[in-house]
Amino acid sequence: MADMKVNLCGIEMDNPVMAASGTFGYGYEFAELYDINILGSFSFKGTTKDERFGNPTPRIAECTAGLINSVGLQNPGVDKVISEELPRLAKCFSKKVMANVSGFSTEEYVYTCKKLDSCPQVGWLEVNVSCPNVHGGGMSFGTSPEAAAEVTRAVKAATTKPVIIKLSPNVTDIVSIAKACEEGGADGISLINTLLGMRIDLKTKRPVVANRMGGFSGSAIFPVALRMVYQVASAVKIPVVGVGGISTAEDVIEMMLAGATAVEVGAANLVNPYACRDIIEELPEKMKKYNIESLKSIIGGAI
Amino acid sequence: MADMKVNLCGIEMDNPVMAASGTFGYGYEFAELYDINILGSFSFKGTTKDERFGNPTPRIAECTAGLINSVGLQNPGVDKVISEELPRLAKCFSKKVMANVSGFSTEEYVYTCKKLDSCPQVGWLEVNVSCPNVHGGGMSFGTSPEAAAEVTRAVKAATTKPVIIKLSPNVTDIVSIAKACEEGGADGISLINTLLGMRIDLKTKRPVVANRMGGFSGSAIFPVALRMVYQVASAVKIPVVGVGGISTAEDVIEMMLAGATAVEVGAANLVNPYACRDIIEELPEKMKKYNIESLKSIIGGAI
Amino acid sequence: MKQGLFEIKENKPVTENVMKMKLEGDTGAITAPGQFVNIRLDGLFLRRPISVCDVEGNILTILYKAIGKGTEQMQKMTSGSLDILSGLGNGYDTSCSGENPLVIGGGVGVPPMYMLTKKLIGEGKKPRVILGFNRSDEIFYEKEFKDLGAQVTVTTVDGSYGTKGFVTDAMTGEYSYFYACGPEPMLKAVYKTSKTEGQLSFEERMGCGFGACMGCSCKTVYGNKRICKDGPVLRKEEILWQI
Amino acid sequence: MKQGLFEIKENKPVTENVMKMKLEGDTGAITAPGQFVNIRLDGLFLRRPISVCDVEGNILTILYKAIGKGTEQMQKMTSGSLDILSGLGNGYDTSCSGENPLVIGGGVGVPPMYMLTKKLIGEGKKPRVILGFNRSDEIFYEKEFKDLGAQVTVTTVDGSYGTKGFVTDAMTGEYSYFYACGPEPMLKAVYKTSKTEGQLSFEERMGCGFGACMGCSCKTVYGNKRICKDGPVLRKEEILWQI
Ligand SMILES: Cc1cc2nc3c(=O)[nH]c(=O)nc-3n(C[C@H](O)[C@H](O)[C@H](O)COP(=O)(O)OP(=O)(O)OC[C@H]3O[C@@H](n4cnc5c(N)ncnc54)[C@H](O)[C@@H]3O)c2cc1C
Ligand SMILES: Cc1cc2nc3c(=O)[nH]c(=O)nc-3n(C[C@H](O)[C@H](O)[C@H](O)COP(=O)(O)OP(=O)(O)OC[C@H]3O[C@@H](n4cnc5c(N)ncnc54)[C@H](O)[C@@H]3O)c2cc1C
Ligand SMILES: Cc1cc2nc3c(=O)[nH]c(=O)nc-3n(C[C@H](O)[C@H](O)[C@H](O)COP(=O)(O)O)c2cc1C
Ligand SMILES: Cc1cc2nc3c(=O)[nH]c(=O)nc-3n(C[C@H](O)[C@H](O)[C@H](O)COP(=O)(O)O)c2cc1C
Ligand code: FES
Ligand code: FES
Repeated sequence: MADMKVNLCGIEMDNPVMAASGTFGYGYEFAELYDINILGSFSFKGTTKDERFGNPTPRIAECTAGLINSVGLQNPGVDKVISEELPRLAKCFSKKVMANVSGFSTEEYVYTCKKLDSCPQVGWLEVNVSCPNVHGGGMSFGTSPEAAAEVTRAVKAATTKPVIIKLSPNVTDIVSIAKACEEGGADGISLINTLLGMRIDLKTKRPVVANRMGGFSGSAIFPVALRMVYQVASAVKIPVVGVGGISTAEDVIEMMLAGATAVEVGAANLVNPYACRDIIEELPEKMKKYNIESLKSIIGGAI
Repeated sequence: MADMKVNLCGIEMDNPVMAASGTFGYGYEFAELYDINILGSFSFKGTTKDERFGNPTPRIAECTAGLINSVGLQNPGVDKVISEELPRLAKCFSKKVMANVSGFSTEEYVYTCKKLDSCPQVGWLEVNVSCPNVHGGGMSFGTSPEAAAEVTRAVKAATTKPVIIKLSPNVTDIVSIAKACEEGGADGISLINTLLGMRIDLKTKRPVVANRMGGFSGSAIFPVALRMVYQVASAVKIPVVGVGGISTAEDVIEMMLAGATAVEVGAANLVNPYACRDIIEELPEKMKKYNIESLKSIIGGAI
Repeated sequence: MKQGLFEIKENKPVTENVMKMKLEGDTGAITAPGQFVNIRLDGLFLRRPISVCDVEGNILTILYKAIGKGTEQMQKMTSGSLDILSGLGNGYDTSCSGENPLVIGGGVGVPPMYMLTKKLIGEGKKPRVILGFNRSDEIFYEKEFKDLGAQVTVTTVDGSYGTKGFVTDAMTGEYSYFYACGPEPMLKAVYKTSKTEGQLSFEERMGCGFGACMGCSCKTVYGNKRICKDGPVLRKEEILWQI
Repeated sequence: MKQGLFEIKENKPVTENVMKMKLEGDTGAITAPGQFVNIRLDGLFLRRPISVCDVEGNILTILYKAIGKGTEQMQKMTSGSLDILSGLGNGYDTSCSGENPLVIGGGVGVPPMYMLTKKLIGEGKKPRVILGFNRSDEIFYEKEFKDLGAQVTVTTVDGSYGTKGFVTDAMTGEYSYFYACGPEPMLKAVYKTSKTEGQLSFEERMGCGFGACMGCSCKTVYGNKRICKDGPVLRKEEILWQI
């Protein structure tokens, strides 16, 4: 029997397949289609201290093998997430969920993480450091090792659950940032968030998304994500969650060989709402094809 | 009549379509198939001071909508390029060609550029600053504004032809690097070179390319290239050459709207050897479709 | 919402650029007029949202205008099957229509009004239908609406057929309620001209089409809504115009 | 080199995983045995290089093993046409073969040896052919080579058919020259065992297949060569083994 179990920061998972933040809402839409308890887990929509509408529309642009989104972290704010979304989620998902957190200052990150830390449903805190740092000149927290480490330390000091820092790929040196997070006490690293991309509408001759640029993801970015997972997994001792362009069971295996302990499936959910289910169902067959008895055993196998 | 003429750093071009360095050799293979004088121009294979075999094979990995190459700047060295390749090229190409130059130290860049500067066939020097800086700790010249500016200044001081600096996309802040080059005296900026990517072979469980990682290019990277062209064209006054994922006439128009004065077609040539010809032939029809009378007039139109 | 394969049974032009496609498959998830389907196409990453024009048993009819990569690809299809997510969106609520609702469709906003009109008539109501086009050669489905037994007014901007002007120029007389679908400027004009409550259907670029990505959000009086899941139909009273 | 559409005329298994495909198109660019074609497939970025097995008029025959995405896609095709770059590579030079050349093919290295053998026989030479496989159920084209009039020895690693062992175990007797194609370990063994000059055909992952990208380079006694353009056939004397 194919052994798909993995352990992410102390939490046992039936399989390494999670849905990525922002592409799975709070799970309800998918729960209408299949029992989402088959997932290893999922990371819910990026949560901030206050409610956010996000960016103006249009927010979506199509690309070859991917899409650009400029949703801009629309969410009801942490209080409503805890009072409304999590109880509703409890009805269709009985496993630990990953709480994805964003903020525009270290204090905001701490505030939101602290609140979510007290929710028994939450297994991991996934801290997305791709947001612009309003107190730090607008560059994102995730583009400097110092800023990323600072957020990590602050969140770790205020919480008890495993803290996974989610990194932006739009940097010169991903390894130095990941290492800074590790030194700051991170329990894991997840990567990658979206690549900054853009499309222009030839008819209107204007950018397709209202915000001009946005986050590019989907199968097109897989080689970049895989490379960064490989680089980071080679350099840190904490587990790495591989994200970016995954849409098949073979992609999952490739990511794990590159060093991922678990993976997240993003854009693929949007075009094939059964993507995660299909991948999980296909995994045993592909494991057999490539002579893999246990997924745990292949983590970092290509390093 | 569709007016496709553009002027790149003082040189008139019949159309903005060039072939990108490393994907067109010295043009001969394509000249067997069609008259390559229909091109605006092309950038020949990256040239270094000394002959290079490049990296071990396998050097190629397939990706969704693209490929990874780790050729590693194989070339016969600048002297042979001048004594053998350029005379042979003269027989099938009568326009100015773009000389793509690489180096591992500022002195090497200067040495090679100086030699090519004396060739009447060469119209522009395209200085690829993606190579690791052996004297500067191994990070590529193109990842720091200072190193990029230094190479620019040194090459400019030693040459007379327009110098176009070709930037790597694997950086946090492409604009600061482009601006540093502009301040260093660059006559133009071309971007992007390949994204650093990787693939792993599920059968062998090892990286597909011998060098483990390589340069990822092809249609998959178009949104990243377009974004960087837009950002740089918005920030500098010198012309920008748009490269990355272009495979259709519509891609050319989109790149020009983002701010490109001319474009380079790379990976597309490898899978469709007629790619550049097809694009040039298709341009007038697409210009008509999108109500464009002159390509010159749309440069930066979406900014 | 359901995902399934639908077989192409027919794909014919109704004007130069507008095609009518009949598809056979499991239509069980389609519960209201004004809902849409989301169609996966070869080589294109995102699905294409198209309104349900009609459902009869397991036959789904859609009408679409070929305007870009996806719809042009569809235009060329003669057979085969399509991967479709069906039963998306809220659709129109006919319970509040009153006796004499006004049904207004403009351009590619016409298709969903067909199934709506059919339903209203089925419920014993007497809808008046206004169909707006630019020119006479762009008109489609006038006969089909008439065959349902509806009173139909066609408007053309250039006056080449029917009433000259916009759909709003035909919004005369008494009506109990209104339903509208069409380009945003039309919807805004209808909103302003209308003398009753009503429902309007909106378009937005979509990532998923079923509520997962927040790609299609809009602000309303009742908070943020997703056009794809909480819409595409909004009630007049809740609309906050962005521009 | 020529680019063109070739129509699939036949696509049949010759063993469990090896298929024979006949294609109709402009074969004019194919000038020597040992050349290859590069096939574009839907949804795959890179073309797939496959050796020419035979050319008769405008019919091109290839034999390929289904081992991955591209070849598995080809395996399923029953009709339609393929975008093919033909006439790639240098091919074997038969002018130096002498009277009794040895022709050695292993596994999917067998196909190009068919056209080579045909040419040698056409030139009045008496080639002896060694075809190497792992097991009896992997053998293909033995009869076809015999039908050309060649003397054929089949080797199987497990001894389930023909001579037990590797192709090198059958490289006995006198021969004037040798030609080989097969997996790299086989080529190396043939190189070491051979008592004459010869030509060997290599494989490498390719970007373009026609000399433009330097993706497939190797070092030789005569400098750097591109497997796709200056090869795939190299002469024994120039080979520098990498491993
Ligand atoms: C709820 C809804 C119902 C619709 N119903 C119909 C209908 O019944 N008949 C019809 O002809 N059209 C309808 N449309 C518009 C239709 O979705 C677009 O014309 C179609 O997506 C264009 O795709 P394309 O590939 O041809 O164009 P491209 O311009 O190549 O598409 C590029 C991207 O933009 C998106 N896009 C382009 N135009 C629109 C648009 N107007 N609305 C949303 N996304 C767009 C595409 O989906 C795709 O993601 C509807 C749109 C929505 C949101
Ligand atoms: C000059 C030449 C002639 C060949 N002739 C034949 C032939 O006659 N019959 C036959 O069955 N096979 C032949 N091969 C091998 C054949 O090219 C590969 O089996 C095929 O490309 C595999 O593609 P895939 O998509 O099925 O496999 P995948 O593993 O999915 O392919 C992934 C990538 O790796 C490349 N690749 C995989 N294996 C090889 C290989 N062995 N050599 C080069 N590239 C490879 C593919 O082209 C593709 O780019 C030849 C190879 C070369 C270089
Ligand atoms: C519509 C959309 C919304 C997203 N929202 C978030 C978010 O709120 N927080 C976050 O950390 N990542 C967010 N992401 C990034 C994804 O979680 C993921 O890192 C990225 O899309 C790469 O994976 P993919 O290629 O599988 O999509 C979002 C992505 C998409 C497409
Ligand atoms: C096989 C190959 C070799 C390349 N060699 C060079 C090179 O020598 N010098 C250089 O500046 N860029 C080189 N590039 C980068 C291309 O010129 C181009 O910048 C990049 O591939 C992005 O364009 P594309 O997506 O159209 O391929 C090479 C790219 C490929 C695919
Ligand atoms: S399109 Fe994804 S939520 Fe509406
Ligand atoms: S594969 Fe491109 S040069 Fe050989």
